Amino acid sequence: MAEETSDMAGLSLREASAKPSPRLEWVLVGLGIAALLAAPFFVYPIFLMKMLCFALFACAFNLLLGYTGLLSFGHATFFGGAAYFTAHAVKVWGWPPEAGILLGMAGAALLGLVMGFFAIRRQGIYFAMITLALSQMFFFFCVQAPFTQGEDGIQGVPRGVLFGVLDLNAPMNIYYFVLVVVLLGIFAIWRIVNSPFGMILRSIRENENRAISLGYSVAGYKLAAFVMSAALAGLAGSLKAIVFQFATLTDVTWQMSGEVILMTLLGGIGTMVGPIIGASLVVGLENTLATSGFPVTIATGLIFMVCVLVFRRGIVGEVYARVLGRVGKG
Amino acid sequence: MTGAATVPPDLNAEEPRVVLSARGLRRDFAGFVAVRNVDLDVRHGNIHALIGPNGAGKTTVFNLLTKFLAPTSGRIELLGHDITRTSPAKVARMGLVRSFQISAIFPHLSVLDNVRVALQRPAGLGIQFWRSLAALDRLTPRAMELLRSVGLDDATNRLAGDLSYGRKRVLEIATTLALDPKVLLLDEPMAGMGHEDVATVSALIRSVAGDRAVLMVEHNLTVVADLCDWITVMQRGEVLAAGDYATVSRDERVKVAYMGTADD
Amino acid sequence: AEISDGKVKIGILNDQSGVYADFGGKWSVEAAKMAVEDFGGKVQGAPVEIISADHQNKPDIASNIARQWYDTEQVDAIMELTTSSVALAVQGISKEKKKIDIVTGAATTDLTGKQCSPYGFHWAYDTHSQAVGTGGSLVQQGGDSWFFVTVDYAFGYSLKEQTAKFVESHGGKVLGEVRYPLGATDYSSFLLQAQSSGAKVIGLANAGLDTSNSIKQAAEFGIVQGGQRLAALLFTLAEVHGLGLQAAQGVVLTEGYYWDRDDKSREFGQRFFKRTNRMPNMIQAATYSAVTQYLKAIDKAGTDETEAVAKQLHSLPVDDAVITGGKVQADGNMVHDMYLYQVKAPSESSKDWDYYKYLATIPGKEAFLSEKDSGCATAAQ
Amino acid sequence: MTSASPLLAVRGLNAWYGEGHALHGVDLEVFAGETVTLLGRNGVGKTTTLRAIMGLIRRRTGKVVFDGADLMRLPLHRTAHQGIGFVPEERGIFSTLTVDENLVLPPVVAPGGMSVEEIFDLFPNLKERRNSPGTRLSGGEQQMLAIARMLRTGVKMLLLDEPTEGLAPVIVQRIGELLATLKQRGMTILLVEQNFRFASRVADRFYLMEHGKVVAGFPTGELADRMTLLHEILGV
Amino acid sequence: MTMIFGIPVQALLGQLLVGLINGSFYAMLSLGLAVIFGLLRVINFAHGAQYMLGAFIGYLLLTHLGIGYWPALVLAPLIVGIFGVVVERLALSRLYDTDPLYGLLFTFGLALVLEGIFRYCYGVSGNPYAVPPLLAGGTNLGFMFLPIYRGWVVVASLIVCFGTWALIEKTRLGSYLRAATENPRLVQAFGVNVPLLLTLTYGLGSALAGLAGILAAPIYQVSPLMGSDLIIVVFAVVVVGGMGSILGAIVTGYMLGLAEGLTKVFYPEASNLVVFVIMAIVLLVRPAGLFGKDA
Ligand SMILES: Nc1ncnc2c1ncn2[C@@H]1O[C@H](COP(=O)(O)OP(=O)(O)OP(=O)(O)O)[C@@H](O)[C@H]1O
Ligand SMILES: Nc1ncnc2c1ncn2[C@@H]1O[C@H](COP(=O)(O)OP(=O)(O)OP(=O)(O)O)[C@@H](O)[C@H]1O
Ligand SMILES: CC(C)C[C@H](N)C(=O)O
Ligand SMILES: [Mg+2]
Ligand SMILES: [Mg+2]
Repeated sequence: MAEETSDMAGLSLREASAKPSPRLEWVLVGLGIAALLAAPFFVYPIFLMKMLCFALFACAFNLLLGYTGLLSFGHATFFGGAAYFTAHAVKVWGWPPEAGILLGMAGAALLGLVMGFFAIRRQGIYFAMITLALSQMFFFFCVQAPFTQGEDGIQGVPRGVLFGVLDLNAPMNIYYFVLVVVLLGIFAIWRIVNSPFGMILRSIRENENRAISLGYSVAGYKLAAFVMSAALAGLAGSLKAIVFQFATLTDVTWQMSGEVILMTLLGGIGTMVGPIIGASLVVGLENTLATSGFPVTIATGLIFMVCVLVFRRGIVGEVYARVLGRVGKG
Repeated sequence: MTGAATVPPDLNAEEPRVVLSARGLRRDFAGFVAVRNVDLDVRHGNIHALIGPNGAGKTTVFNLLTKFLAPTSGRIELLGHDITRTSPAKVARMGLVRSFQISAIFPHLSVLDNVRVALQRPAGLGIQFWRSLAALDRLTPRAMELLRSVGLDDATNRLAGDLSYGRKRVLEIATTLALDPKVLLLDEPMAGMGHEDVATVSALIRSVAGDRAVLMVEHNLTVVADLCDWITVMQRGEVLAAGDYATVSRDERVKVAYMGTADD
Repeated sequence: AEISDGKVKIGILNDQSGVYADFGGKWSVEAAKMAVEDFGGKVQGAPVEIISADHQNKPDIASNIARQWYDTEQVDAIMELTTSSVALAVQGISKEKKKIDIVTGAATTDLTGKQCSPYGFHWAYDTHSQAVGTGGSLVQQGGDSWFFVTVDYAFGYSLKEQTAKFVESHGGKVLGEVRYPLGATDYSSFLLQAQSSGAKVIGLANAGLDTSNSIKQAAEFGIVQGGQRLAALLFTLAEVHGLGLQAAQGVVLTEGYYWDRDDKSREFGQRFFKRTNRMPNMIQAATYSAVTQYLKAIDKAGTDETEAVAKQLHSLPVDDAVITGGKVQADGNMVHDMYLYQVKAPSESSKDWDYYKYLATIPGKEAFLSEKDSGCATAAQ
Repeated sequence: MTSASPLLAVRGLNAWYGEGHALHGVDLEVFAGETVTLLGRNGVGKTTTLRAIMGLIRRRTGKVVFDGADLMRLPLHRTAHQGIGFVPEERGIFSTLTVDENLVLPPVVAPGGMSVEEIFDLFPNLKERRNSPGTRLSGGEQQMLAIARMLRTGVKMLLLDEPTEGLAPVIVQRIGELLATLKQRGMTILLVEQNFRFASRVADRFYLMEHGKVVAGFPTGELADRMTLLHEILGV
Repeated sequence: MTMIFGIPVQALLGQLLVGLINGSFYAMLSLGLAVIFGLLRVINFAHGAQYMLGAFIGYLLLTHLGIGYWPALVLAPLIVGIFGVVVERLALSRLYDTDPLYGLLFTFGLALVLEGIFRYCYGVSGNPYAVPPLLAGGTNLGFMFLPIYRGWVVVASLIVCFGTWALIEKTRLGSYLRAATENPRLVQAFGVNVPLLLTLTYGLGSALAGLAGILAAPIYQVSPLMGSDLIIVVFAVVVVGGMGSILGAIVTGYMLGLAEGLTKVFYPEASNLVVFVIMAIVLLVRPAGLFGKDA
């Protein structure tokens, strides 16, 4: 039953072994936040907000893949599901945006609980396939359920007034609102990863049987991580519904699940900034390619192949390894 | 609780109390009976050896006791509680901790973190996802102490996976001890160790056995003779003999089945 | 006369690589460019430019692009907008930004109904026109008992329900329905159920590859030879071409344009064919018409200011190389005649792209919902 | 093959695990028909030496010549065909194969190997369980199977990594006898062993390793004289 | 007429037969996946694309070179197999030392590229491929009209599936394959050319997908999208059967085809969910899958 870890296995899906020093990291984070604060004056805000939503989505996904070692191929369920819940609550029930977003998160957590319940029974590739299959079920549910408006999607969702005071229809208001929520979300992920709980997650990924024999209820931990990741992915989806004012089937397709993997892989699995960078690149690329006439799927596919073959650590992981690798090892 | 012991254990000062017991343990694998009718009593403060030829069922008994395998029939009690149907993690939390025959460590964590992970749960730091890692710093002194006691303090910051086989085993024992278990199950703790390490680990086991029970599978008879208070010999899934080393080693059946005719 | 920033810019936003890429795709972009050239490349002295983007069937990408086009690239109008989720999202944005959009590629009647916009227009077809066209007219042709094979989501239901309504109001009967989930690849089971119902017409309430596959498999199981008729509720020339006459023969469908209908349409079709090596379907042709009409409206208004152009679009009759006698309603729907066709057998086809046999004309007034019935709040005022 | 040139000659062998430099220039030679034991504390690189000789470690430099062939240049799957067999420390029994299938898995590389029947005579335990999945055997049984399956292939030389680890004394004894039999048949053996007593019974010569290098080599006859050194290095 | 739950028995038989036909495709595809997964530990996400490729090669051979169905039945799998060999040599072989998930991700990318290219060049509405004259038409079985071609698909898939199964479970080559599955380096150290084995296995698995594709061409539209819809269902089939179990993949393929066929009669809306529902139930009861070994 104890699966021996082959000592011939090379780099696996795990967090980057080389990391910058904490001080440097804080400086980088500070610079990043400053850039984001100033960004809407230079870059198109809608685009920035989309990027931020996907960045949070990718970070939430990375919480599971990078730090728990579970590759979910069904995260679109939480992202898109939460978008539907929020859109429905805000548009049909007339809820204020903050309540709608919380509902979306809660719904995503619940979906995560159900999907996780089945998926954590298996590991590795099996886990990926089960999540894929279950998310496909959810997709079919969304296609058929009346409240999602099927192919049309829930359109014209009002952005509303946050806490009754902040009018989200003003571009700068919504931008800074999204920025704050996304940063909070990413901070939460960072906290979880670098917490005693995160340490146990890591050890489970390393050697499940040993973790059990140390008295940890492995299934419980995995499920908890799964639900947290789902809830945060849901937060990203809810935000997106408010930003774009609609929720549609696109966000629950398996292609969306694939896209978030691409973002994480491209940026660097198991790094904090990687998924953010990956998300920005993918979102930017999709926008650029849309008007270039070059088929987007081909480009996406090629990036996948190149990433996997040439720089598996992702952009950030690769930078860490190149620039800081020798320092980090010592 | 369940009345197997007639006297409340702690009142009986003469015989150390039984902390782990098995009755009529049996396990079938697709028609093959790997363990049958095994009774076992492990006592507080004792080092108990389980020996026997290869394939006798020792590891299987370990797996049954720690609930990694479900017994086909029989009953297991830990500290007076029936654990026949309890989950392995629960059993571990109740104080029954094992090592594995194939070394079990967290290869990509540092040696220090390997031990700290084991210390986390008893210290109540298992689920704090909102606290910083610095919360674990208070575990470091204890972890260092454990590493020092097994001679791994020179490697605290190395990745555990980079240690040699023998030192991985030593690390594994250190993490096991970190849980301060009531009952410690060691599956061939000395396998693959150099002589020096064997001596260190023997001393270590002896020193920790004082206030807990140890059940170990071991082929190194010098170690067994030296360390163990009680020995159960298994053969073909059954208990062949039991007693202290002197008794068991004189047993003809044991000689034929296990010890062989060579020296020792 | 003033043209904002001295230029008229039209964005063609549609699916160029996804499941509906053949429906309009890059050929719609070609059609738009043709319209501009035919118009002389200039309106009110200002050059006209066509830009295009592939929304990949993702509403968020579409709305991102739409906003960017409107806000930073001085785009004056967006057209085509394949698939309903995208069309609705972009129409919402256009309404907010007070810009014109003309949808040719989406089917939902909501565009000119519940979610209509004073600046939003729907050209070509909608689920209603398809339902009336195929449902109503076929009953008159003797197909009075129906069985539906419906794709199980809103688009499928509305196609089926509207068609069933017309079948029944024309005196036909609906014998049954089987709803299959989106993404099915094998239809034989559903077709067998349809076959054993004994209905004279099997209505395919689906679109795209689903329809192609159902038709192909119906041929395999000898359903058309067995005397039943297949009515594809949303099917165009592009897909007939893809399927081939062998499999598609006998299918009945409704389109708003067919190249070989009259001299005018033949002339346009052949010019389009020279550019693209294929004949246009109703979506591509309608995109030509939409661009042409938009330019006419600017010309008439003397400005590209939205309110003025919208006003002209609402009042100008539509008469161009593609559409004859079209009229735009207050809800933004462009009402024009639709045609019922039957796909020819290979033996009947005498030349390339000779695919359809004419069955009937559905007058625009019947084909499309009137502005009173459409449910468009602004139109009702 | 004259006894003057060794069957296996290793010169300046270096090996790395990732960044970790595990072997720092190992030199050793084994002559045909000899049994040579590699001694050393845990982690000095004994296992690594055997794996580097076989080519199981990707990053290695130096010279390994076996029976006139340069093993450094051969792809892994060609090494065995030179007549060298490897029994790994972790045994490598296949769980999806039955005992029988495990036994006949390694291709025969030269004539002169034992037959399956002979092998079963030697290990009756295995015969009893020949249809069970390989890893359902106990640790000791698996060790026997791991050795047994190399005996069929007709290799000239065996690399054995701690064959007695985890084995009961009777079995250890049996394996000692087996090695003696093999030696009589002319098998060349390079053995890694922690069990010094066992090693001293079967070996003709010893090499002593420390820190990824061979630091001493001597025949069994000199064992008594070398006790102090061994004490120092092994703590025996 | 005898009825079962309000459905005439005859109609039911017809539906079961149709289910079995679809099961044939599931079986062939999940078999290929299982073979590849078994040895390479790669979830071949490109399997659907390779299936599509098989069909397209058939179509292109016919339209460009005038090569008909029967030669294509050999050529298409062969070409897809060679394509697989190239992919394995150039890319997958570099990934064996890494986490198996990278194989999944690589093939996912490959699937996107393949699909994208064909979409770009041939559009999405698909291309026709006619049933070969020899198998055209149908026979009336009394309870249904069975196109002869579909009967042929069932027969062909049975032959292919059980042939492959025998190859892997009953031959020496098979035992190499299984052993290499567990510890490729060691098997290689025994003197087996494992890299070659891996290459050929991926080629074989791909060829199986290609074969399924050319068999499917006369039934479905030859379209760039034909594979991506199917592949996820096939994944579920493989999970139900138990990954790595060859026999499991085959039997489950046919079984789920039948189950789906029945659902299409009684509750068609759920027919695409039934496989996933069964998967969920199986996971609850037997996490390792119906034929999987205890994990
Ligand atoms: N897979 C690996 N990755 C990194 N380092 C390794 C690996 N395996 C072994 N090492 C290191 O290489 C060195 C030599 O290890 P090796 O296993 O060869 O020692 P050994 O002499 O066989 O020890 P033992 O008696 O414990 O088996 C050790 O320092 C060990 O930490
Ligand atoms: N999961 C299993 N399925 C089938 N048989 C098994 C299984 N596990 C163990 N066995 C069989 O049960 C018997 C006892 O095995 P076990 O591993 O308990 O022996 P052991 O006493 O620990 O031997 P060793 O000292 O060699 O490790 C062996 O014959 C083994 O083949
Ligand atoms: C054929 C498609 C372009 C129709 C699309 N599904 C819609 O709802 O508009
Ligand atoms: Mg054991
Ligand atoms: Mg070793």
